Amino acid sequence: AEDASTKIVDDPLELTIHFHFRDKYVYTENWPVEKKAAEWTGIHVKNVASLATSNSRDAFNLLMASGDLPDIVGGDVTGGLKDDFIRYGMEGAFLPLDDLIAENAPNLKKFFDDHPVVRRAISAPDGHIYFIPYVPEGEYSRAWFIRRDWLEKLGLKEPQNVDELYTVLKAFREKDPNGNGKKDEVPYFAREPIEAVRLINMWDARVSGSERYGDFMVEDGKIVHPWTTANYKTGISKVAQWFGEGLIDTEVFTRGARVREYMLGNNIGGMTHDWFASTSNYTEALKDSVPGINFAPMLPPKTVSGKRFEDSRRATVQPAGWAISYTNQHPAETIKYFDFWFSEKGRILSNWGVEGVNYDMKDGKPVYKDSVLKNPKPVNAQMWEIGAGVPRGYWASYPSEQQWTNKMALDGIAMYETEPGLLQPEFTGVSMSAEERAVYDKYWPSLLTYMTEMQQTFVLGAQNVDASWDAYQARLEQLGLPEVIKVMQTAYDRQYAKN
Amino acid sequence: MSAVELNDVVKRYGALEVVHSIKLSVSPGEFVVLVGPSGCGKSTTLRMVAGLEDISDGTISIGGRVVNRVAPKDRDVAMVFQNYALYPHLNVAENIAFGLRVRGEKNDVVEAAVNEAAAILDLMPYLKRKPADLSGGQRQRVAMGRAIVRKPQVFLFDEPLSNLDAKLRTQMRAEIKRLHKRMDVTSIYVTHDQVEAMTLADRIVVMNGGRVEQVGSPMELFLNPANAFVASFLGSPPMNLVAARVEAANGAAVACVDGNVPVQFRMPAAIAAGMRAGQKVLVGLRPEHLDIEVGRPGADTQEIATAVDLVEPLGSEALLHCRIGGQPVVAKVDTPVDGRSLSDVARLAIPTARLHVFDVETGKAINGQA
Amino acid sequence: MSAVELNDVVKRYGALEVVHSIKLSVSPGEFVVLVGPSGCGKSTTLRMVAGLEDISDGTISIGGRVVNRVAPKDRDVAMVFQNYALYPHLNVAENIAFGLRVRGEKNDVVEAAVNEAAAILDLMPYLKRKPADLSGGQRQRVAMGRAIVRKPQVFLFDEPLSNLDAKLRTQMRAEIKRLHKRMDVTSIYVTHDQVEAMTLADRIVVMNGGRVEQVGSPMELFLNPANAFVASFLGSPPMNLVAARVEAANGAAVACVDGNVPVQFRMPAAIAAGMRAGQKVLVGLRPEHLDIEVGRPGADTQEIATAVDLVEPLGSEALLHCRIGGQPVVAKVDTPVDGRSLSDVARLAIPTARLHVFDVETGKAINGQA
Amino acid sequence: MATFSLYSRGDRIFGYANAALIGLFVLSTLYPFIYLLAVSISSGAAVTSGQVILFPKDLTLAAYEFVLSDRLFWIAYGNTFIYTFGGTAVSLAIMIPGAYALSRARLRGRKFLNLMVAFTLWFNAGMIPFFLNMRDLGLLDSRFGLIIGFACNAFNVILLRNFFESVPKSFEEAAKMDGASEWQLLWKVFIPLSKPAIITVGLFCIVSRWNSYFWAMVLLRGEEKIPLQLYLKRIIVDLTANDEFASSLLSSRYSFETVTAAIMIASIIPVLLIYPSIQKYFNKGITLGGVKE
Amino acid sequence: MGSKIAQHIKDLAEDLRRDWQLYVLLLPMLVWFLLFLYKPMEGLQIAFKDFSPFRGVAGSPWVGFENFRTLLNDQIFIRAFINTITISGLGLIFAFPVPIILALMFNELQSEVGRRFSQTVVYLPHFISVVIVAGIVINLLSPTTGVVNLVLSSLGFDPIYFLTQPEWFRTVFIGSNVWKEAGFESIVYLAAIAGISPTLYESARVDGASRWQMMWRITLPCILPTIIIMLIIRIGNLVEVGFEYIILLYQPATYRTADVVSTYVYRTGLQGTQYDLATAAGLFNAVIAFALVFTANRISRKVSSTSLW
Ligand SMILES: Nc1ncnc2c1ncn2[C@@H]1O[C@H](COP(=O)(O)OP(=O)(O)OP(=O)(O)O)[C@@H](O)[C@H]1O
Ligand SMILES: Nc1ncnc2c1ncn2[C@@H]1O[C@H](COP(=O)(O)OP(=O)(O)OP(=O)(O)O)[C@@H](O)[C@H]1O
Ligand SMILES: [Mg+2]
Ligand SMILES: [Mg+2]
Repeated sequence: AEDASTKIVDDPLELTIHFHFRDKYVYTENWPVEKKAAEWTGIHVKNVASLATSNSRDAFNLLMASGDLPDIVGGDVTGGLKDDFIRYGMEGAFLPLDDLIAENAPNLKKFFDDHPVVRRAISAPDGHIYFIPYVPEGEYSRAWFIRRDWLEKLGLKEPQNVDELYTVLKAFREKDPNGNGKKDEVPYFAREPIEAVRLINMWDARVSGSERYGDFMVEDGKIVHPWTTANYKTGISKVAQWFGEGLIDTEVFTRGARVREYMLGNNIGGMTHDWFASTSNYTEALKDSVPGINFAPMLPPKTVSGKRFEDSRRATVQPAGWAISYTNQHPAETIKYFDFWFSEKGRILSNWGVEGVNYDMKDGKPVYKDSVLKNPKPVNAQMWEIGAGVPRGYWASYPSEQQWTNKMALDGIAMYETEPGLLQPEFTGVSMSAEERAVYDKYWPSLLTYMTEMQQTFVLGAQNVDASWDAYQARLEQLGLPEVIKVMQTAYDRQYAKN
Repeated sequence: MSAVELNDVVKRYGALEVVHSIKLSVSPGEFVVLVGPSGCGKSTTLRMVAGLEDISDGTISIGGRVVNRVAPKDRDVAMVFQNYALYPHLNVAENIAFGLRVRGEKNDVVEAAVNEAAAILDLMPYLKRKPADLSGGQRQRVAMGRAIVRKPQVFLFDEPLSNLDAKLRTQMRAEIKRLHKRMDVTSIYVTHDQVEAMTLADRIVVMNGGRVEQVGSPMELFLNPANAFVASFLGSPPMNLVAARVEAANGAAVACVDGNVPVQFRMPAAIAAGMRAGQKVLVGLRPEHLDIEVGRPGADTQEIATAVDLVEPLGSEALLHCRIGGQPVVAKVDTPVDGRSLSDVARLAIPTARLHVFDVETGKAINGQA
Repeated sequence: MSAVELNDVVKRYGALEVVHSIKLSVSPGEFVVLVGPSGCGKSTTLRMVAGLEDISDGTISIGGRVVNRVAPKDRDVAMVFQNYALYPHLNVAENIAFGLRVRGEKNDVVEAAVNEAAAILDLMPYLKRKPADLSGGQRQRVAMGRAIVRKPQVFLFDEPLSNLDAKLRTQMRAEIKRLHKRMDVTSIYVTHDQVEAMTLADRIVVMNGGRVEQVGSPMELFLNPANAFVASFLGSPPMNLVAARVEAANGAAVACVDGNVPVQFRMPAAIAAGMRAGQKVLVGLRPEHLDIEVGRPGADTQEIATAVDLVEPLGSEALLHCRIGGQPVVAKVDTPVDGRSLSDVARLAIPTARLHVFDVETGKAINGQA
Repeated sequence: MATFSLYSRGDRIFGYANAALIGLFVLSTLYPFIYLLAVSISSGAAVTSGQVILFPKDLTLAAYEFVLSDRLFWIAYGNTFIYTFGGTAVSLAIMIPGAYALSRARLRGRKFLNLMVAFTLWFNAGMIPFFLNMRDLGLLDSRFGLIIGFACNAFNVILLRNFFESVPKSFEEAAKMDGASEWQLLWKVFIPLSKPAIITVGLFCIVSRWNSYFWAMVLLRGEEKIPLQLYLKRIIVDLTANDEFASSLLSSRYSFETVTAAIMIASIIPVLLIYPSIQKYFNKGITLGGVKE
Repeated sequence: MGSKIAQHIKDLAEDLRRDWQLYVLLLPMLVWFLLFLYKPMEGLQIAFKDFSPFRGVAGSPWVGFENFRTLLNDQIFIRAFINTITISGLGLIFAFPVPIILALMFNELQSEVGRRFSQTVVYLPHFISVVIVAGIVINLLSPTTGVVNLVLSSLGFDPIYFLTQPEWFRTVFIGSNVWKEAGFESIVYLAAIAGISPTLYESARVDGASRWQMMWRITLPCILPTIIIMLIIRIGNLVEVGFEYIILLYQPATYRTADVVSTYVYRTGLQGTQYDLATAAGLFNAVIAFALVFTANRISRKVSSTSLW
C-alpha cells in the first residue's frame, strides 16, 4: 500500500526515542505497527529506553537527570507525565509545539480545533503545548454490578434509590442468598478502598472530579475538593453506618486486588462498583463453579435528592504521550511524524494494527480478524505486542475496544449511555506556574494524606463524623487547603476561564 | 569408702585409645599426684573425673556415687586448668568470684573469699585487671584462685604451677600443702614436676602411655620403683640407666657393661638373688648417689671409670655429664670447695646398696623376691 | 658490636610503667637468660626486642641497627611464645613449617627442616594433628619447633619449657644448649626456672619489678649476689634470709637474731670488715649449705639451735623447714641413711665462709670492700 | 568438645524447653515457604479465589511450565548467579583486605578511616547522584558496573573489622615473628581464623545480591543482563497488565500469584542450599588449642 | 617544638615504610569508598536546591533551607518523624534482642541435625518477598477468617480488625518483622558465638554454672562487642524505617501510627519527583542518626571499649 501522501522524508530518517510505559514496555522498531509506520513515513524511530527497568517513572526521571535526551521522549508512568512534560518543557527540555503544529501538522491542528478541552487540558501555564497526548475515546469506565440472580432469589427488584439499595444489601446480608446456610455473604465489596467510599454518591457526594481518585472538582467555575463538602459529610457518615452494619465488606481495606475473584468465586459477594469490561466477564467465567451466577451492571440508584449520576468516567485526555526534545535536529519532520498518527491511516494503524494481519476492512470499517478475537490472550495485550494501543500521542478509537468487549458489558454501557445526564463534569487538571506548583507541592501531599486518613477513620467508625467534622475542616485549613485551592483557582482561571 | 574411685576407666578419641583401663582409688582427704611424661593422659584422666570428657568405658565414682553421667557442676569438684581458661571479659576479682556467684553466694561472702584467695596468691594489686593485661604467671595464679575460693569435695589441679617462678612456686607449693592440711579436701594433682609430686603427694600415680605404672607414697616410689620407667621418671636429674648383661663372677652375680672399656657392677646380695646369668638388665644409678670422692674404702662402695663430657654448674652443686662404658650417665655432685676442676674426674664412687636393676624386657625391677 | 643492645628501654602501658630504663648488651653468640619473679617484665622486655611491643622510651638495636620502628619480620628473630600461639587451623607439621613457607622456601627444604625439628622434639607421631588434639606439653614442643626450624639472627625464648615434664625438660634443655653450641645464634631466654637459667646461660639477667638487679655469669650471681633479692631468687629452695642486728662481740662483728632463743652468727672476716655495729642486716644461708651433721670440729663451721616444723622428702634428699630464732629457715639435707628421724634435728651446722650478709635498707650485699 | 550427655537435670530440662521453643518458631517460619510451594503448584483459579492456604488445590505444574519455558527466565537466572557470586567474590576481595587493615591498631589515621566508613551508613548521595556518578565512570549498562558499584558496604566492613579485631593478638604476633608479610598474615592466619565471620559476611553479600534488583533496574538497559528478581518484577507487571482485562483468570491454570510463587521457589532453592553447606564453619572453637588464655 | 614535629613526621615516615603493605591492602577499599560513595555525595546539595533533574545539580537554583523548612512546618512530616522514632525505638527494645536470643538458643541446641535444620528454616522468611509476607500477615489477622481472630473469638473476645487500628499497627509491624528477619539476623551472633573458646564453658561447668548461667555469664559477655556494634548501628537507624513493608501493611486509617518518614517521602517525594524534599528528609535523618551514633559510640567506647570507629 504505497501512499505518497504519508511520506515525510524521502531518505529514511532515524529518530531516537525514549519511550517506556506500563513499567515494562519500551518502544521498538520491531513492532509490525512501527515497521508499517516507518515504511509509510520514512521515519524510523529507534528506542533508547532501558529494557531492564520495571519502573517507567524511574526510567523517565533518570533520563531527564542524565541530560542526554533523544529526539523524542514519551511514554506513560504511574501518576502521569503531563506535569513533567510541562515542567521540563518550560525549563527548555522540550520544544513548544504550537507553531510547529500550525505550520506542519494539519491533522493535529484539526484535532485540537475540534477538541478545545483537550488542548486546554494539556496547555502549560505559559500557554504552550509541549506534548501530544494519548487521547482516549469513550465515556463510561466503571459501573455498579449486582448479583441479579440473588435479587431474583430473594424476590427483590433492582434497587432504584438509596432506600431500596439499603433493603437489598440488608437482605443480602440477612437472607442467605447463596443458600449455604451461613451468613457469609458480603453485600457490597470493592477492590479499592475508595470504591467502597463510592457509595457516598448515594448522598450526592463525589469521590473525585476526575478519573484519578481524590482529585478536585469544579463547581460553578470554582475549584472545590469533593471531600470537604456538606454532601460528603452526610455521605461518609452514612457509609460509616452501613459499614458498621456489615453491608460493606468489613475487610474492604485489606482485601487487595483479587477481591472479585474471591467474592464471586466463593459465591459470597453481592455488589460492587468496578470496570465494565473486566467485571462483566465473571458471570461467564464462573458459570460452572457458581451455577446460576448473574453478576450484571445496573444503573446507579437515585440519590437522596432523586438524581441519578455516575461519578466515574473515562478521562478525556491521558497524562501520557510524547514530546520533542530540544536536542532534536528535525523538529518539523518529527511533528509531521506525530501528525501522521492523527491522520486517518495513522489512527487506524495505532488502534487496530496492520491490515490483513490483525484486521480487515469491512464496509469501510476495520474489523478484527478471528485469529485475534479468538486468541486466549486479551486483545489489548495482543495489540501491545505489535505496537498498537500503546500510549504514544494518538487518538484511541472506541470501536476497536468495543469489538472485543463482551455482550454484558456492552449492554451495560449502552444502558448507561442511554440514561440522560448520568455523566458528571470532568476536572481535566490545571497547569500551574512554578510558584503555584511550589505552593501546591508544599501542602497538597499532606492534605491528601490527611483526607484519606480521615476518610477511613470515619468509615471504620473510629471517629464520629458529626462530632469531628469541624475539627476536620479546621485541620484542613491549617494544613493549607485554602492556599492550595487558591493557586489552583488562579491556574484554572488562566487556563480555562479565558475561553 | 573412697572419695574418688576410677574403675577400669578408658578414654578413646575415635579409634585412638589414649587412656587404657585405669584403676585408682583415692581416700577421703588424700592428696594424689598424677605424674607422667607429656601426652601420657594425665589431663585426660583428670578431665574425666571433672566430667568434662565422656568416659568411654569403666566407671568413676565420687563419694561413692557413680558419676559417669553426672554433670560437672553436680560433682562438687573444682579444677585449675592447664591452659588457665580465664574468662576474658571478667576482671581478676570477678574471675575468682565466678564459681561463688553462679552458686548464688551472698555478696559479702564472695568478697571475703575473693580477698582471701587473692591475698594467698599475691593477686591483690591486680584484682581490677582483665586477664589480657596480666603476665603468664599472674594468669596462672588467677586460675588457682578460681578453684580455691570454692570449698569443693574434690580439688583437681592440672599443672597449676608450671608458669610460676621458683620462689613463687615453692611458696605456692607450701600454700597448697597448707591449704590441703587445713581444708582436708581430697585432691588430685597433675604435674610433671617431681619436686611438686614428691613434696605434695600422699600418694603418687606414675602414668605412662595411658597406663598406670606404679602407685605409692613418694618415698616408696623413689626407693623402690617398680620398673625402669618409674625409676627414670622420678628424680631430677633422672636416674641413669645403664644397659648391662648379667654374668656370674666370683660366685656373685655382676652386671657387665660392654664397650671400649668394659665395666662391671657388683650387685647387692638381695638383688643378685633375683638375677639370671645372661639376663639383659638396666643398672639404675641415681645421679645424686654418684660421688667424685673416690678412694674411700668399704665394701658398700665401688668405683667405676668414667669420662666427663660436660659440666653444668648449679651453684653449690654441679651436674657431671659423663660416660660409663660408653653410655651417658649424669652425676650430681657438690661443687668442690678445693677448686678441683670437675672436668678432670676420672672415677665415680657408687654406693652398692643404692643400685637398682631392671630387666630389659619387662622393665620390671629385680629385687630378689621375684 | 653487640648482637642485641637495650639502651635505657622503658615500657609504659598508659600511665603504668612496667619496665624502667633497662640497659643490656648481648654479644654475638651469647646466651642470655632473663629471670625474675612473675610479672617483673621479662616477657615484656623480650617482646620489645621481638618488635611486638612498642618501645616507650630508649632504643633497641639488633646487629648494630636501631630497630625501634622495624617490623618484627625484618628483625630476623625467632621467638617461642609463653602461651604457645599455635595456629589452630594448621596441623603440627604446617605449624612448624609456617615460618619457612612464608619465606617461600622450597618444599623439600621445608620438609627436611620440619622432620629434623620434629625428631628433636619427639613430635614425629603428631605431625598430622591439630593443636586442639595435643596435650599441653606437646603444644609447647610445637611452639619450640616453630622457632628452631628457622635460622634467625637472634632466638627469643619465653619460658619454652614450662609445661614439659622433668625428663623431657632436661632433655630439651640439653638440646637447646647443643643447638646453641652448634648454631651459635645469639639467644635471649626467659625462664623462672633457675636450673634452666644456671645451666643454659652464659650470662643471667636478674630482673625485679621492671628493673635489672644484677647481670653476670651463673656462678658469679650464685656466689656473689649483689643484693638480697638476687640471692634469694637464685637457688632452689631459695636462700634463707634471717633478719639480724650487728653487734661487736669479742672484737669481731657478729649478727644477732633476737627472739625467744637469741642466736648469734659469727661473720667471716671479709664481711665483718664492712659491717657497722647496730646495722640491721639480713643473714643469708643457702639451704644446701646447712647441714645436720653437727659436732664436726673446725673454726669454719658454726652451730645454730633450731626447731623442725616440717620435713619434705625429695628422695635422697629432704627439705627441713625449721626455725632459727623464730624465723623460718629451710635446709636441704641428705636423707640420713642411718634411719634417724629428721624431725628430731636440734642443731644445724653452718659453714661460716658461705654466709652472706645484706643491708636491710639498701638490700645490697656487704662484702667488705664497701 | 563439650559432652552433652554430662548435663544435669535442670540443664536437660532447659535444653528441652529450648528445643521446644525453637521448634515452634521453626514451624511458624516454615509456613510461608510451604504456602508459596502450595500456591506454585495449585491452579491459578484456586489461588485467585483464595482457596489455597496450606495445601495445594487442583495440582498443576502450569506455573512452572510457564516460567521454565521462558528463555528470559534462564538468562535472568544465569545473570543472578553471575551477579551473586561474581559480586560476592569481588566484594570479599576488596573488603577483607580493607577491613583487615582497618582492624590493625598500627594503621595511621585508623580512627578517621573507620569514621569515614561508618559515615556512609547514614549519609548517601541518593539515587540520581549515584546514577550520574556511575554514568561518569562509564559503568552504565554493564555487568561489571553492577558488580563493582556495590562491592562494599559499611556494615559488612565494620562486621569484618570487628571480627578481625577479636582474633587473639598472639596469632598475629606469632606469624609476624615467623616472618609473614601483611598479605601472608591476612591470607594464612586471619582468614582461616575468621572463617565464621567471612562466611557470615559472604553470606550477607550473597543474600543481598541475590535479592537485589533496584540498581539493576536503574543502571542496566539491556534485557539480557537483568537478574532474576528484576525478571520477577517484570513478570508481575506483565501478568497484572494482562489480568486487567483477562476473562480467563478464574479458569486459568496459572495466574500471576502462582507464577510469582513458582519463581520465588525457584529462586529460593539455591540460597536454601547455601546455608546448610556453610553451616559447618559456624562450629565452635575455631581458635581452640592455639593459645593459653 | 619544631623538632617534635620533625620527629612526628619521621615517625610517620618510618611507620609508613614499616607498614606499607597494610596501606596497600587498604587502598582498593579506600578508593572504592571515595569513588562510589563520597564522590556522588556532592549530590547532597540537592537538599538545598530547587532541584530539577533536567537542570542538574549544578543548574538548579539554591533555596537554602527552604526544603527543610517545608518539612519541619509540615505536621504530617513531624508526625511521620515521631512515628519513625517510636517504631524503631520499640523495635530496638523488642526486636533487637530477638536475634540474639535466637542465636543463644540455637547455640544451646544439642542435636546437630536439629540445629542445622532449624537454622536453615528460620532464615527462610528473609528470602520471601515482603509482598508475600504482608499477604500472609493480612490473612492471619483477617477479622473474619484469620487464625488469630478465630482464636480470639473462641476465647470469647470480639474479633479485632488489627490492620485498621492505629494502636495495633506497631505491634503487628514489629512482630511480623521479627518473625521475618530474626532468623537471618541471628547469623551474625552465631558467627560471634563460634569464636568463643570452648574451654571457657568447661571451666564454667566445673565452677558449677548451669547452662542458663553459662549463657548469661559466658556467651553473652563474649559476644557483647558484636552486640554493641549492632546496637550502635541500630541506634543509627532509629530515624529510619524502610518503606516497602510498611506500605504493604499500612492503611490511611493507620497513618496515625504507621506513617514514617520513608513512606512520607515515598508518597510525597518520589511519586511527585520531589527529589529535593526527599534528599532534605534523608539528610535531616542522617544528621540526627549521626548525632545519635556519635553519642552512642562515645559512650560505648568509654564503657565497653568497643566502638564503631
Ligand atoms: N581431642 C583429641 N583427639 C585426639 N587425641 C587427643 C585429643 N586430646 C588429647 N589427645 C591425645 O591424648 C593424649 C593424652 O593427652 P593429655 O592431654 O591427657 O596429656 P597429658 O598427660 O596431660 O600431657 P601434658 O603433660 O603434656 O599436658 C595425647 O597424646 C594427646 O595428643
Ligand atoms: N596490656 C597490659 N596492660 C597493663 N599492664 C600489663 C599489660 N601487659 C602486661 N602488664 C603488666 O606488666 C607486668 C610485666 O608483665 P610481663 O608479662 O612482662 O611479666 P613476666 O615477667 O613475663 O611474668 P611471668 O613470668 O609471670 O610471665 C605485669 O605486672 C603485668 O601485669
Ligand atoms: Mg595435660
Ligand atoms: Mg611472661
